[in-house]
Amino acid sequence: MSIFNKNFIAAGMAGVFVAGMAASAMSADIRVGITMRMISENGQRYGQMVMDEIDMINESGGINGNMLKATLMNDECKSDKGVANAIKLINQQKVHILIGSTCSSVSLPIVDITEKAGVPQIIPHSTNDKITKKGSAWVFRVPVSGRYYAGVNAKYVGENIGKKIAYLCAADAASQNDCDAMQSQMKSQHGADPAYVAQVQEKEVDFRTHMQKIKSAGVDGIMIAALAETMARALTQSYEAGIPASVRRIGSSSASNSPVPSIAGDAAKGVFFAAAYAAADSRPIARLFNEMVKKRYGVNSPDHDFSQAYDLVRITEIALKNADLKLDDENLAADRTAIRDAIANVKDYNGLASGPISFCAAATPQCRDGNRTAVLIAYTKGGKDYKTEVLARVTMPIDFGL
Amino acid sequence: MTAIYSIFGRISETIEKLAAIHRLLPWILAFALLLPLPQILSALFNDYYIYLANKICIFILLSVGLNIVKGFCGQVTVGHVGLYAIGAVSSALISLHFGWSFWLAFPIGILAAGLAGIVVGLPSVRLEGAYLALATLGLGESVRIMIAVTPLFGSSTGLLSIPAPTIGSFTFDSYTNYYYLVLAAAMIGIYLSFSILRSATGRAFMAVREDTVAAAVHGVNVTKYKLLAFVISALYAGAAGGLFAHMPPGYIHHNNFTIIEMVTLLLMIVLGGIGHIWGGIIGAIIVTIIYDQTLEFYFYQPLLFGLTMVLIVIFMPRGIGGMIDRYLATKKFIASQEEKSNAAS
Amino acid sequence: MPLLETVDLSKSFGGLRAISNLNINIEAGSIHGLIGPNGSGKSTFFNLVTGVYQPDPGSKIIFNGHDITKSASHDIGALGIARTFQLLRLFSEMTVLQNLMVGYHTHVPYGFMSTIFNNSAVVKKDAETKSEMMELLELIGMADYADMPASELSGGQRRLVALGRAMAMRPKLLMLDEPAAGLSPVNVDNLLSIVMALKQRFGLTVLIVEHILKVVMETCDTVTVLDYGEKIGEGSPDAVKDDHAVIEAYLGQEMDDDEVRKAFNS
Amino acid sequence: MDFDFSSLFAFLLFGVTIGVVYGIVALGISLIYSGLDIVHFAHGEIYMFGAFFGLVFSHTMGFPYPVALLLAMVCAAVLGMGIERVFYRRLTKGGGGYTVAGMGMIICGFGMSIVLMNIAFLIWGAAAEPFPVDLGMPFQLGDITLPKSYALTAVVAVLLMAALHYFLKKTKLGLAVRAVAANKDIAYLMGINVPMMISLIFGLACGIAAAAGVLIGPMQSVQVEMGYLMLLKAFAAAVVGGFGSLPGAIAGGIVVGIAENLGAAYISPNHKDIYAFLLLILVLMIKPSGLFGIVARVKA
Repeated sequence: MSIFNKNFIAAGMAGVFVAGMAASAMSADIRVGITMRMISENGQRYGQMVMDEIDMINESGGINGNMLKATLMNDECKSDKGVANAIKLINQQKVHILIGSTCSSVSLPIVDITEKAGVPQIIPHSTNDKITKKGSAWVFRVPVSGRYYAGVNAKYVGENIGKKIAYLCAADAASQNDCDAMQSQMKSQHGADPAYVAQVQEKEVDFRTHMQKIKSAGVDGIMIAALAETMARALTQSYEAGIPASVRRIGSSSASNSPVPSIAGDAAKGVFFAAAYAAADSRPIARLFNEMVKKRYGVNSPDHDFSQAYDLVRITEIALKNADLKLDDENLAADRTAIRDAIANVKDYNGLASGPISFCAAATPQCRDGNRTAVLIAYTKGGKDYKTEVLARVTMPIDFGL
Repeated sequence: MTAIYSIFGRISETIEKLAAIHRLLPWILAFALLLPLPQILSALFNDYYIYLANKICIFILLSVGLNIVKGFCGQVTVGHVGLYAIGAVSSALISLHFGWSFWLAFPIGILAAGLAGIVVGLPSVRLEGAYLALATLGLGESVRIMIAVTPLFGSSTGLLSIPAPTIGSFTFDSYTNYYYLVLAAAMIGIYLSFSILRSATGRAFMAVREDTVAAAVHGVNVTKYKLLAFVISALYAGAAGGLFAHMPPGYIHHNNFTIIEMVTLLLMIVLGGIGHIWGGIIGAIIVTIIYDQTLEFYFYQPLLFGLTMVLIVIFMPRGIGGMIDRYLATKKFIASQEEKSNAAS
Repeated sequence: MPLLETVDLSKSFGGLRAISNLNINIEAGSIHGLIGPNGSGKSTFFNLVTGVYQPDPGSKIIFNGHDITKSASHDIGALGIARTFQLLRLFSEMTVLQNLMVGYHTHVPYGFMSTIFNNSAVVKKDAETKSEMMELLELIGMADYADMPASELSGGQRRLVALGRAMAMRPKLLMLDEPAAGLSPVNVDNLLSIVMALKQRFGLTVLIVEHILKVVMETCDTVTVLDYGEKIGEGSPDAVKDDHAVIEAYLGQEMDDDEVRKAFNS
Repeated sequence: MDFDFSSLFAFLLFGVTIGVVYGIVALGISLIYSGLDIVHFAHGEIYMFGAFFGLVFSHTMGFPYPVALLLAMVCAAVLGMGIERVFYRRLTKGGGGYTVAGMGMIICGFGMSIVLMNIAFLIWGAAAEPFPVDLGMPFQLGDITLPKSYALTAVVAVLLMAALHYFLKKTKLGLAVRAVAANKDIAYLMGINVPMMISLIFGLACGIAAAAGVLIGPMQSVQVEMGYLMLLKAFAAAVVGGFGSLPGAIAGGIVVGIAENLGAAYISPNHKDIYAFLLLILVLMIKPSGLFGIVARVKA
């Protein structure tokens, strides 16, 4: 099984950027609802990016002459708020499509809401497996599912680092999922049991006890699965505890978020992780994107949550263009169905994501986890002006991890 | 302002008149009046407000319960969300793992919360004021952490797909249908709180709040009533938790039970009137509505809430309920004085 | 047989002995006075009898044939001992009527469960209690203030409410802790006549702690004098008045007979 | 896991070093409690503000670390005094003197904590800020590496406690503070400026909290949400050491720190935060005067 086929994709996106057709005679608004976690600075930027991109679509004439009307709401990564937002957007704003959410624990209940209401939901950031395993026909995931990340990570770790791995897992949905999947992948791919496992609070600040134990366990690598700031603290403390750099630090997918290198500083050097997008990507579209994010939001190397937010808007744009929309009150349900089917028809979208994104009609994870390409990235330099390198790029088999 | 006051005065007079005919009459009437609310809301606004009505009913259960232990019995507890969480998780677990129906899981969840209420209440036997606040804060937060780190209780992903209650072929799976359930629960909860608080039990609670020594000397078993208040409020919290867990989309997560939720609850009873029989109800309705209306100011909203709380405690310690009471009492007093002077002249 | 009997009653706070080996018998139907200078242990005695403090080992308190030495306050209250407090300790946020209804607590004819399952009976019985309490308020002349919060009453009215609250317990023994403190002479007379009326009507036994000696001398059948937690004299008011030890303890030695007489009658 | 003494020693050391920080925050909480009868539920946010002040002074303005520490303490003290003066004083006076039964003050403290947290959020945002301070190479104790920042924390904690002790026991102002703590009415009659002393107590306590914030910055980075958990741990520390006792606060902090580290090491790492709460509840239930029994008065 050669999953390391290193297919560097350099396809342009010119077609995607072509402006929409001339405005049709009758124009109405396509309503877009967005609920995202906007309590962190980057969280706010992701939301802003979605809004900005939608504005730009409108400025260039909208979609088939129809303007997009977006409503952005904050769910603070709390499921009850996310649910309230989704219901409000669906019933009050009568949105045609719902974008959200950032956190897996918020996306999970919203899947049920959109399924019942019959509203297409497209997920920008959540990686938890269960989101698509629920079997809703209305949900689409732009990021890479956690199951793929684990496979890539485990393969690389087992072959290049070693089999004695310690795990520190934070108690948020994405990290927990990454951590569990990684452990089961290490078991199934390499027959390796974890050398040390500890679950810590979502915002744990003191890891020294764990680090001391890991140090005396003499491991080959440490997997730290946590949200960015927690991970950064753990990384710093792993060096403070005197665990040498020869023990590789493996991050969960949130390691790509910029707070990790900027808070951890030198401790971020050598950390590697799987993500959907590498800022070190050499494709022209990636270079352009990096430039744009830097200019607009002042972020040096955008993490994959930026690229996913961007890809999401582009995919939505394509789908909305292809959908036959009436955009009046009587046809709301029909329009929603049309948009859903149009998203399901998006095939081989080549954007910022490291591989093509394709959806299909069946309500299965195979169809709805559209992005299967993970890229392995390592930090070569920490601090505010961090640098990354791409170790490998892998497209996983569609059934992997099910 | 006076208009609002007099409306409340009118309402309370009408209620008293109705209650004179039959004590359940006002309740039945209120229930009948509130029953078509989803249809009205749907027609006037949209279905989102039905969801909000559901939320309000659940919050009423929570804040009425909290008001009993805190406002009436004077026990400073800040662990109420922990009990709410216990009710939610146990009810959800029973229907998820054993496949039992809501009608079995829900009472068991309430009972579990009630038992936990005894545990939370035990410190109150020895501790008062700030110490009790610390102990209950610790207990409440421990519950949340236990849920957050135990895979059985949902851990990081939360508990998914908790089934909606059914009666025969009727399923409470839409917010309109679920509203009938939570409305009934909230009405029963309010009714029970009224009967408890207006009986000897309620007077004993207040006596314990005012002066434990004097209460004991006058025959009130202080320990028993403190524990009773905790257990009653825990039962309320458990009921609210169970209803929250089974409410569509049937999902609970440990971050629904944080200190922020506790502060919101506190705001409800403080705003509504701590120790006022209507306090929890008024507070739950107003806070939920204001909360929804200020959603757009998400960065300033918590600031607004915190500041409101501080200012109310300082300038309006009896809350809205207390203000209305004072107005009604003044009016009554003026009327009686006028009567007297009329009789004299 | 005395209604209340204490045997070797002692209480120490740390090293300080507030009450030591006190033997007091209070006969049923009597009015018993308890006097003594400040810090002589009068209030401590009250607190021991009503279970607010636990007495030292070896003490014994017997009320109406029951050993109540280790009983909890609320049980003692249920047996029929009612008391007032020096600082009143009214339930100030509650109305006057509610204060009295708390006093009636031990006689409430329904349990907690019936408040939930049989509310109509509760409402009916509460209405009965209410009218009973209103009668009591009439007796003490506070019926007009029934719905007023206790915190808004004047000092004299508050004393009456405290008395009413104690009477609502339907006690056998009523213990009054300085009932006349801070009252004007007119109010004192009023209060005493109310107490006497209540005693007659309900067949009470009354124990009074009082600083105003006139009150004690005029109303009591028996007077016990305490000093430093010990009994230094007991007998009829007249006997006590002439007891030299009492006068010394109470007033110091330098007073002549005239001054003593003045002090006891003013 | 095999038992070895080197690890045990390491866990104890970790417990002590983090426990001292709990202790410093608890010191302020105890000071406010013994002086004003207030349990200050917004103290965690003062600590967080202190950390941000330190960050601003040391990184944005470029002051040396010790200077930034002092400046942050002063700023937090001023902030604390302002809050006390504007909000709490009305409440404590309205409640009849400075003894408050609790409810209003506790709710007000909660509200204040939300307010402060969101003000900080609006100023500095939610992202964690790194607070790197170069103190040189870490100490090497056999197998254990101990960064100097931890040692510095312990030193500052001891210094703070000693200074506070000296201030309260040996200076005239300290005597006035103690008089106010003992009885406000009598202190007032003796000609002590009670309101000013109360401001002083509050300011001192807030300054101390800020010191803890600046000290922990380099270890854990600075974040808007850092106050809440610290507050809970500091409460546990204060209660374990005996609420209102100053040496007890530091000792209690160390006990809490050791308990949670040993618990995480030998019982279950998942429940690390619960151990502090368990200790808090156990102590409250069994011996509310604290483990060391230093405190004479327990006010319930």
